[in-house]
Amino acid sequence: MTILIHSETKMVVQGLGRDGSFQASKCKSYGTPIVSAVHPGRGGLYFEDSVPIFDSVEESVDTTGANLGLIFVPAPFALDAIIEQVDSGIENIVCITEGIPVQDMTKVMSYIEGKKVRLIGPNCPGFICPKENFKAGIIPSEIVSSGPVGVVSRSGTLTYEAIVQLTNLGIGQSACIGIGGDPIHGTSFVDTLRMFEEDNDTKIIVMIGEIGGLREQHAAEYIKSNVSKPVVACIVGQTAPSGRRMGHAGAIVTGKSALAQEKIKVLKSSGAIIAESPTEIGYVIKEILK
Amino acid sequence: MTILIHSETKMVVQGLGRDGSFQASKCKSYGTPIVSAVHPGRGGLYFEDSVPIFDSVEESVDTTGANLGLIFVPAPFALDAIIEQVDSGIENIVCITEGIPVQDMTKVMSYIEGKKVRLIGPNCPGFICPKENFKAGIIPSEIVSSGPVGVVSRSGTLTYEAIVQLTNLGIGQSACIGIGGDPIHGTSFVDTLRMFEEDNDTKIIVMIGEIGGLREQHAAEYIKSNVSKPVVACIVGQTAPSGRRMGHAGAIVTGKSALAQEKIKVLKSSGAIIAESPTEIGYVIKEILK
Amino acid sequence: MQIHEFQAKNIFKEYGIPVPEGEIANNPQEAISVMEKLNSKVVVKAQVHSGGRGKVGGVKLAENSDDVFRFSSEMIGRKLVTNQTAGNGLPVNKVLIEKVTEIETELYLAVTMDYESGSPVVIISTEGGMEIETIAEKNPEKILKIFGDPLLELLPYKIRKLFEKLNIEPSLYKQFSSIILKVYKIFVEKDCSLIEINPLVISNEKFIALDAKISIEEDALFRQTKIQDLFDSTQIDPLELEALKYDLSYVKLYDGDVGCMVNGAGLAMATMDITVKAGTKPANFLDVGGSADQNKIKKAFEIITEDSDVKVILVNLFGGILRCDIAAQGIIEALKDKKEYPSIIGVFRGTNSEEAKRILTDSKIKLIFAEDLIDAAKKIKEIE
Amino acid sequence: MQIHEFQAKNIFKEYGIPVPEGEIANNPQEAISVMEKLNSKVVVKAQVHSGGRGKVGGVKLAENSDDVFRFSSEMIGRKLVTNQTAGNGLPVNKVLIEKVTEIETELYLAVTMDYESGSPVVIISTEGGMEIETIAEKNPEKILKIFGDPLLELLPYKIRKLFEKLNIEPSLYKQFSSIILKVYKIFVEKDCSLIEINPLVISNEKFIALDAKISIEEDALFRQTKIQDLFDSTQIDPLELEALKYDLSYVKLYDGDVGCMVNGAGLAMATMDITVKAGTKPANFLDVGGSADQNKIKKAFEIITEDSDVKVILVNLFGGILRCDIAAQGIIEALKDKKEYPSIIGVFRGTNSEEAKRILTDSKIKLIFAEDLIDAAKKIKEIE
Repeated sequence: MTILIHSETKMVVQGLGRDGSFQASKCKSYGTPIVSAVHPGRGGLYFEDSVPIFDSVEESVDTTGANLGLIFVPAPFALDAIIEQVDSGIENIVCITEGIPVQDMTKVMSYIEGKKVRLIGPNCPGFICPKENFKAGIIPSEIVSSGPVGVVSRSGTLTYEAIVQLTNLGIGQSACIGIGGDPIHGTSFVDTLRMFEEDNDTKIIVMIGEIGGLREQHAAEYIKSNVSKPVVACIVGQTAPSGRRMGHAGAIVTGKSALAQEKIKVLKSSGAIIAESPTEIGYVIKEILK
Repeated sequence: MTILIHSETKMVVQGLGRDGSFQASKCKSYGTPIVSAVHPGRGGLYFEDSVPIFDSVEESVDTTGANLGLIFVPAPFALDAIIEQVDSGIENIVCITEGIPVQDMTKVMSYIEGKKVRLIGPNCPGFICPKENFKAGIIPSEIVSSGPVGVVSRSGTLTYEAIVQLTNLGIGQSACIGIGGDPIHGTSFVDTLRMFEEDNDTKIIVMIGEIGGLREQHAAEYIKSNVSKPVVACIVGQTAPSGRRMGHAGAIVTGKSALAQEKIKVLKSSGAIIAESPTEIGYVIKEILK
Repeated sequence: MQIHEFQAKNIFKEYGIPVPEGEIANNPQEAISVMEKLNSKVVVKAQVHSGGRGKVGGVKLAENSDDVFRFSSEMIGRKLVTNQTAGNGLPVNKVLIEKVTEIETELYLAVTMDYESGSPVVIISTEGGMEIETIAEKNPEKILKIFGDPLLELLPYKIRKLFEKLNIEPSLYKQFSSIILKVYKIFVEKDCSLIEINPLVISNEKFIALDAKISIEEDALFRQTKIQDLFDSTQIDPLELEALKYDLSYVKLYDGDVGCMVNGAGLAMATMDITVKAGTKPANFLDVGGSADQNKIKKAFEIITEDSDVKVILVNLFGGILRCDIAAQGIIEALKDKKEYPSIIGVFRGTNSEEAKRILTDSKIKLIFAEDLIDAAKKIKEIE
Repeated sequence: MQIHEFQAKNIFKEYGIPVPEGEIANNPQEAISVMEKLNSKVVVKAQVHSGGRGKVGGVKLAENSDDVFRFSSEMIGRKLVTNQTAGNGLPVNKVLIEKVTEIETELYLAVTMDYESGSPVVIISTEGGMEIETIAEKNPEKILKIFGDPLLELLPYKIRKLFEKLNIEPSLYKQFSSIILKVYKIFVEKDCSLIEINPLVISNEKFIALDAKISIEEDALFRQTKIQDLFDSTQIDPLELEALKYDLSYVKLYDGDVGCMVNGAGLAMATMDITVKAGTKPANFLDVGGSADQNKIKKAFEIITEDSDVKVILVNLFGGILRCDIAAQGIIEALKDKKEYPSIIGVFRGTNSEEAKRILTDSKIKLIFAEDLIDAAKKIKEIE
């Protein structure tokens, strides 16, 4: 088993709207053990004729033993959903939802501080473990393949870009995880690096960062003293102007340290191998694996 | 060393108003190591010519290494003071203040949950350890004497009543602690029983409870399965009418379990020895010690 | 601190919680005008700080203006004695005149502080209109609860869970959730100790708060300045009112005759217990507090002596910050101009207690000293 | 979302934060009436969504009505270009006329979200009137910070600590603390991303907010309905405004000529980077989002083609929920009635990408396909 899951991991999907249903279906057909879904008002019904739907997470956990939650509920209700999952004892929560108000996320983060719970996201594509055919999120399973590379990224489609390159070059992935584009978020680069470092299936790590914040700097510090495996890092947004938000709420240059160049510099000095552009990630990895 | 203190315990007193100054002075003359005081606007001055006063708890901790806080600030500012102490890393906090709004206390309790901090009170007389000449609070040192009895109570003057009886009968105390009369409070009977059970200097425990809440019930459960030392328990408020608050915000009969008789019943069945009235505590203890 | 139903309903309106149309009336004439304005059958509700009004004629249905005149005449100016009032009942100074509401479903809704969890708790029951204590005893399974978190707003998922157990038309969820959130908000923002809506009814697919009870936590009144103005001194025993002014913790007990004056709540309770052990009954609980001065002691002692029920006075002071000699001066002051007063038994211990005894002995006050509470109990018995 | 200074000051007033006496004027005549009403020398302040107005004539002191007429005439109807505006500057539609304030002390005060700690942070500096970036560079030690807690109100002890470092008259503490608490309250209650008062001045022993800037977090606008009404579309680039309507994440860049249309923010940034690597410059950032439909793609493509700076268009789509064939239809729709348009390079991968290529090939649109971003970069070079 690779990171984040174990043989007893059972997923509950919360929020069966258009995207939620579509993506849950994809996760299920990929092989993910979805034991239940939660959608208020649809309790008693079944998702795809086989997965029981509950009105509340608590009922779902009590009845099906779900221990990993995947959240698709719209932004205005996301704080409620995340805390409902925390209060119900879910230990790993993946929140795909985009556009959650920052203050809601600061409350969530303060609330879970000290509690035994891991939040991935929000505004992220979730994660996928090809070897175990386990997918909690929206990363297209068609592009992944099983292998030694752990991929972590702040972005969604950009991650796919990297995965496609790897797969096309015949290089598989141990796990791919998107930690999300919001400035206030759960699992960090550092958390993921730690997991990949400890994971036997992962031999090499790809980290795709971007402008804004200090996440990459924290990662660099961690890599320097704690990561023995090779890390290939790439930072996008080198051409983004200062003070304008590049889509992701977290992708905004607000000071020197938020610049791509600055991040590349510290990552380089931490021992990470820099891929100048995401288009080069595959080739850099191939070179290392030679 | 008995409960709550160790050889490196250093006290900071916060709030040098009329009562705070008076009581801090009493603690000091009793022998308590008061290393600093906090009173905004008086930073740089000295309390009783020797104890440095700081404007903030943080400065006080940084400069003097204080690790036990005694709070006398008025109720409207008590939440602020307690959290200031918590944020400054004080590990044991005694809050004497009476009349703190319940909602402020619920916030404080939620805030410290999971943090490495112990709060005693509020609305309590604090504690005194006769053998170590250590007093953090307002229990008159004139009435205590060193010996084998650990005293814990929800009340102030009633505790003194019990202490005087013991001292007059030649029976000393290992420590006396008042956990306070408010319904939302820090250290509980159970916490104190645990400390007394673990403390070598304590041979016998006196527990003075009152009407209202379920604290004595929790204590009874704990006594039953975890306390090997004799516990002499007394409950006051047997004659209090239902629905009226007897001074202490927590001393109000709101249901059957809040009644004195009910509490006496469960304590009795837990193995505690019941003193029918606080006036009998001394004699009951004397009998046991024979 | 309690406030009146109409005041609570005004707060409800401010927060957008639906209440029946209505207005307050200070006399029967006003009651008639309100009824005319409402142009409907009305309910006349006596405004006193007590529940259980319905059973004792404090709530009446008026079909016409004759009714409304008669009922409000009967209520205003009288005292209402309910199963919740102590002593001689509470005076009715105003009546609330409200449009009659058709009731489809009755619920009980309350928010209070749960001391065990340290969180506000929302309590709901489908047995609206009944007293919650009765439901708790007979149908405890019909009482549903959700707990707030002191550091977070009340989360919708908890309200949804509650709603699902109530068997109410799903289309009413939005209204329901909005009312719960608003009641909870009032509870938090106004530092309440209790908000009770009994019954909360459904009428023509709309939730309406038919009754409203709000109690504010005394310790938080300092920051609830608007609520302070709603204080109605007529709803409080005059002696308790006097005690309140002097920040004395005093509770009048209506079936005893031993007046107690003590410092410290625990010791005060113990003192009451002792009087009962002595075969008598306490006339009050009175805690003068940890650091009472001479004036406060004087006032406290006056309150006890003014209570005509009191036949014996038991003073039990344990000097700490409070100095016994100062307290003795306060007692002497209180009795200065009194020719007659009940027998007094005094226990003085701690700071300056000897001095206190000397001062009292030197004064001409008749006071029997006791060594401690046991001794005091003995001496009470001797007197009675 | 930004709002105007006068709107921010209205919110300040609502919360009890002192601001100079003043009123808004839509034309020079109104400006004169306001000055007459204020009966004082005034400051005329151009209302645009930008700081740095003072240095470019957007803030002027008027001694008399001639001045006020002249200054407001000069400002209203013109565009103001500051060091913070992009493109051709921002139109001035209103001026704020305020009584002149005597300044004793100038402070800088801001509340914003600190992403590192995940808490709101209060920033203060004694270097009021200067831009915070400049202070941060030259005198970082003069910037003081305290952090809030997302689950608690801002605690007084933190404000006290801040105040003690400022060397301000202790008698002003109460005012200071009240202003900090109120600004913090606005920040929390209005879901702000930034509140800036620069300068916050002391004048005759009173704190006054001379300037006011409030930005609201876009993601929270759905629950800030009152703030939504303050939106001023004239202060936004027309293309960005158009994008906003269709919920497209679009940023106009003023020095490039390669229009980019991408799905996903990270991939969009990478696409921009690639255009630079190819020796050109992006004309925009544009993320159509994860699940754009045909209409949204059409609109996005129209926005790019409407930008006269754009010489080449680079489309980079990675089909997921988004289907490439649907996107292709959107592009075709957008170009349907256009005779001339820039060269287009298209990278289509993922869901239904082959179908997309077929559809586009079948259409009469001139579009060069590229295999991936590297290939696309090569082809951009070839074109330019």
